[in-house]
Amino acid sequence: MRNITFTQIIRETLEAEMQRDQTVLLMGEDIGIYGGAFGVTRGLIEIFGKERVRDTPITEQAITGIAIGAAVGGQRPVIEIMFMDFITLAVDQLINMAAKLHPIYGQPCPLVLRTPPGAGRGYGATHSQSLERIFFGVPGLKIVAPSDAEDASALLQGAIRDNNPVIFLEHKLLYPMRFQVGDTLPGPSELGKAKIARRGEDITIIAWSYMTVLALRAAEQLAQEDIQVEVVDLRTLAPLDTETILASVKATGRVLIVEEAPLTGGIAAEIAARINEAAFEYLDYPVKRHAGADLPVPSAKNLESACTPSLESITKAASDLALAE
Amino acid sequence: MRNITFTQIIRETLEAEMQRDQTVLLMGEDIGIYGGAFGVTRGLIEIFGKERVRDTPITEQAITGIAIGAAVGGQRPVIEIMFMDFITLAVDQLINMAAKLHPIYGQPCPLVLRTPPGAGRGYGATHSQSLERIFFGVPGLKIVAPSDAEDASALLQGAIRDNNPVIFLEHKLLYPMRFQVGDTLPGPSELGKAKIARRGEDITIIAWSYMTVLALRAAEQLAQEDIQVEVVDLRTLAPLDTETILASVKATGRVLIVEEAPLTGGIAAEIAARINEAAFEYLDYPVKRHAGADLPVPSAKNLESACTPSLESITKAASDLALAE
Amino acid sequence: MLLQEAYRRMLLIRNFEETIEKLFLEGRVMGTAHTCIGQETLSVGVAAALQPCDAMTTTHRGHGHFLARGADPARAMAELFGKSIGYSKGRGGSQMMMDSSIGFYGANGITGGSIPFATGIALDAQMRKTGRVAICMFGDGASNQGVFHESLNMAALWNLPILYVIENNGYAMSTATVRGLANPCVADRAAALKVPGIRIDGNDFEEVRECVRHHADKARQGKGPAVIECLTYRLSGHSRGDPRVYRSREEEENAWKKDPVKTFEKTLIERKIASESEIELIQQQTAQQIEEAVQRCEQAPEASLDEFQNSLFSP
Amino acid sequence: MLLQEAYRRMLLIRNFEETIEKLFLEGRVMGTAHTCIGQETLSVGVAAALQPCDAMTTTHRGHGHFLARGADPARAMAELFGKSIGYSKGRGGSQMMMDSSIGFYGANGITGGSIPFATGIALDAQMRKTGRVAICMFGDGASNQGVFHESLNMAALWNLPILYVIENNGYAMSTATVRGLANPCVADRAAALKVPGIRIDGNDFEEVRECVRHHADKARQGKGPAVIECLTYRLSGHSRGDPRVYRSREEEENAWKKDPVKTFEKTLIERKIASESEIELIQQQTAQQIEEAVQRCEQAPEASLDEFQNSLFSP
Ligand SMILES: Cc1ncc(C[n+]2csc(CCOP(=O)(O)OP(=O)(O)O)c2C)c(N)n1
Ligand SMILES: Cc1ncc(C[n+]2csc(CCOP(=O)(O)OP(=O)(O)O)c2C)c(N)n1
Ligand SMILES: [Mg+2]
Ligand SMILES: [Mg+2]
Repeated sequence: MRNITFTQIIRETLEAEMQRDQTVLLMGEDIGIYGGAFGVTRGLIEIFGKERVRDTPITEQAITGIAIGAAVGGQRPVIEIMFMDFITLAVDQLINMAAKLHPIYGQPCPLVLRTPPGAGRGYGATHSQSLERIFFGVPGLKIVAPSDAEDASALLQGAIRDNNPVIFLEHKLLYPMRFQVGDTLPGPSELGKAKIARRGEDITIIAWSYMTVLALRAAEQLAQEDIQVEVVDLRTLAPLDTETILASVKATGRVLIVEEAPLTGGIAAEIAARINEAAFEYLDYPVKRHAGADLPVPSAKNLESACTPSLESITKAASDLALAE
Repeated sequence: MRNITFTQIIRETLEAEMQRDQTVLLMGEDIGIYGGAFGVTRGLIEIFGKERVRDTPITEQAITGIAIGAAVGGQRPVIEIMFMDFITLAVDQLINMAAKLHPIYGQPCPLVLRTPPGAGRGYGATHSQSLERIFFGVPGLKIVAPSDAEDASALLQGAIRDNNPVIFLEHKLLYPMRFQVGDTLPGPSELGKAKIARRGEDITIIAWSYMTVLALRAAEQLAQEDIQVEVVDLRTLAPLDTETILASVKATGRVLIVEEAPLTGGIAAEIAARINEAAFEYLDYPVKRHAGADLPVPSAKNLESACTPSLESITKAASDLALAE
Repeated sequence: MLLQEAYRRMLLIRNFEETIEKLFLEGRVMGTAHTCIGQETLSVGVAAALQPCDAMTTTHRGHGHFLARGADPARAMAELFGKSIGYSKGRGGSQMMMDSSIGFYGANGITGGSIPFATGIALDAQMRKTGRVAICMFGDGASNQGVFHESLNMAALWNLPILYVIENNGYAMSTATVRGLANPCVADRAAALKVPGIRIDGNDFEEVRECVRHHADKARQGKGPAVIECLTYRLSGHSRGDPRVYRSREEEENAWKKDPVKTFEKTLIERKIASESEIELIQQQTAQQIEEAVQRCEQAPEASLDEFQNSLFSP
Repeated sequence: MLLQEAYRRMLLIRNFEETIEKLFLEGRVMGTAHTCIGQETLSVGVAAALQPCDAMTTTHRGHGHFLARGADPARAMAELFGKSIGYSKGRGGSQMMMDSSIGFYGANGITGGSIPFATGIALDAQMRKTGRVAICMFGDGASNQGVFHESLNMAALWNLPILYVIENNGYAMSTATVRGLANPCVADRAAALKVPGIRIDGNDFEEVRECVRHHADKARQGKGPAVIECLTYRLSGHSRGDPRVYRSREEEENAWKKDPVKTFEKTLIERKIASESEIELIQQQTAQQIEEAVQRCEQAPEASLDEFQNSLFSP
């Protein structure tokens, strides 16, 4: 076992995949000598050269479109969009091109787009958004959002080997976090499977990405108050693993869905709707969503904390729900 | 009273607003002499000249960004994005700029973006999408989606006079439809109010835009089978009029939400979630969503119909729900 | 490509497009289509310059390019009929078909959408050293989309084997080139990025073929991208139902007098490459080919919903 | 603007930026910031050329432009402290502030995001005949975003009163201009659209001022847009915590030797526009002004959640 950061395992995974497969190609702004804004690709240009670790101009739309073309041509590009907020510039290429290639044109498109969502660093409204909802439900796109290092590695391998466009979320608060991992990297995981990150019978918390980290901490706190929380870590948002969700909800009868982004129109709404459709009679209590405020992410620390789910707010929401009559 | 098309009333409303307010400015591709791809602005360039009815190059991102700047400068721009599918190119400007202007910078941004969503004409996967979900829940954006001519006029006036960015949906199947309207245009409507388009006690159908048209027709058919359907026409998606929704649902206890776009991650999910959160105990039966297939919109007629809610499929879904034990 | 064969393809395209316009009028096909009448020699001129391995992308107005590269007209037309034999199994329609086996990487309904895509194909060609050149066809209107400049910059920085071939046909829908482009010479934009920019007569088959061949060869040798602006004229309306209020009938008539397919035909006869009777035979053959294509489309089974539902993701 | 006043503003900016870097190191402010050390004379040169009614937009690196236009340093700095007195009431941070009352239409965290925005402000100016010129400041890196070309094309077509002023500071984050731009001369891009494109020494205050004034006057007279590329150098790192591995310390030292603020100071003394003691006085005054700004920030109330929650929509 070793103790390494999320950043480190992503980097090792990229390196291993690039060693394994000559067609894995990295592209993005300042990913070469700078190593990426969050340092994830640091050192890779020295190993693989500037052809396979391509610094690009600041052109999110073209980066994405070029990667799609390269994927159809025969590469397995892994691109980095420096902050998820900038993916807004690539929406056309992702929705109108990447997502249509297989179902309409019959063309595989093995593309991975890595990008960090999330607030918590005071970066302000255009560097802190969690915009996975834009792509959630777009037929033809997959979305992966791991919350720990082993999963991140296995799923990144799975994403790179998948023949479909995958948006791979690396929450910026995960990067510096340390995790216990095996001495060698795990094997690739198939996309689309949630996992029970913690067992419990009183209430289910459903979360993904950094919110799972907070949910697990909340569960620990609540265990001391004798509330046993089951935490479902979605890991993949699209396709969504409804089966695992329903099994947990049917067992506990109470469910809290945690989402960092604003409440309205979030992914939590879809999860809630599916639970209500398929497990209505198992529910002791209406499904609860705990999400960000319906406001842009502000930069001031006090505002930012107030507008985003926190350990305290999740713990309280879960406890309220567990104890509700 | 007179009988005119949806296209006609939009055109008259634009003309009236431009007469009333010198700062109302139209911009878009081929909106001048061509009159827009759907003919909505036909004739306006002759009345107002090419300064106020501006043909633009094919540059959705810049059109939107320029309109945002003009709005902050002092105009009230109304831009046309020829098909809603092309709004994907303007996502950055709408989400990262328009939506942030008031809450972060404190600047009003009186912008209206008119665009036609919707399938039904065999135009294929990049000319048929209903992409309002991309903007639904983005704090700072309003979304209007009328289903009849009077509302369209009143809401378009409301949108133009609103000091916030508004996405105004004109479903392409509505354009040629005829409606009974008053001899003069209605006054402006405030955004954010749903309406009960038809009263009924057995079941509530919630819909917007063209789906309301189908819902009303379904309700008529079901009335003959003695199923009394209440139809809530949302008209405005953001802000969402939860109050009107809940009042209707509490009265009928059964609710079907109809959405043209793919089921997963749709606006119907949010509506369902809100109903479950606030009216759980009033429900006789789990909330039902009836939506498009989780597939891109195909062009072949048979596929397209099978993938989109139709009069038949809505009638059946409503009837099943009304009769369910 | 022999000149007779080139002529056959031009005629095939012309016939295909006219047939489609008729089918729309008769209500026998659905959706929309953008025909390339007047631009056929350009399509064939480009195709004639390419190697089989080369990759071409196109736009909403792509039938001509596809047929020029050797597409089966029945399978292309079947997309308009929404039939299962279509290149996209009836799912795509006129604007969304692809056949990578003949180096045709697709039509695209988003104006400008295929520009970075083609650039990516060129990137793959460079990485895998396949000797392939990517040919990215698009219009004067599309050249205004910012993604053209983004892509061209990267192609130039990285020396990618790609040609951006602009069909400047005078209009983007109703917008005359001079009203859409501050500088109506698209080739000038290349200079801004130190890329060769060439402007040629797009209706001259041989000029197009030679120019494309020359620059494709250079690109193949690792000398990077070029922008080739081909001047042409769209004789048809923008799409079905276009009332063409933005230009005069007189202008159109004058353009018809210079119909490039007719001009090419005359050249063949003058140069004695084909006799009048050979020309006539080709005309009959293509007419029959198109007629058979229509029949095949009508007899073909409808698009399959089942198959479509199972096709969302690639295995 | 008198030259002494220009110097005062340059110093104010330098001081502001250095103070912010210190505050970050000390952990007293949060988030991020991009300082413009080395580009101060450029900011002030542009501002000195403008009329009060003119509108300026900027980027992530905008403190200098804002202060040059007369912003209150305490209110600008308060955005970094997240305090209620900030220009965005603490909600925006370094990259999101605006004060239209002094013609400053905002910093913007999206590289290139303000380019169409500024163009729209120019469109409004033209429509309402306000005599205003829009000045759109951005970097060499941002010039690669396609929206620049889209916007420039429209500005040119419509003859809008706007200047695109590019601060070519040699780098976009870690990417040297020659690695990001196929043609590292941004001004050349203007020619592609038949817009005047001028390249000047951005560190020469008077050259900047004269050039901007000249083209602003032309724009004001209805003669349309221009692109002005100002060559400069970012002496600071890209943002806090930038290890600057992409350039040598030697390169930086050489650049510091040509520090434009120091150069300007020397010129003032040489030309006897200010004496050494006057310079010293200005230095003291600006240092004190910044110190007071920090104090005001620290004493100011926190950003108000209540107010923020009620501010989503404009009434
Ligand atoms: C992003 C986008 N914007 C607008 C359109 C609508 N549209 C389709 S073709 C066209 C004109 C294209 O002009 P040009 O590039 O010159 O090609 P041409 O039609 O002349 O072949 C327009 C505006 C579209 N399909 N996609
Ligand atoms: C759309 C977008 N892409 C990337 C970034 C990250 N980023 C911020 S500044 C910057 C470099 C900008 O370079 P340049 O335009 O030359 O301005 P400079 O920093 O040199 O002042 C980058 C890549 C961003 N903020 N927005
Ligand atoms: Mg054209
Ligand atoms: Mg720079």
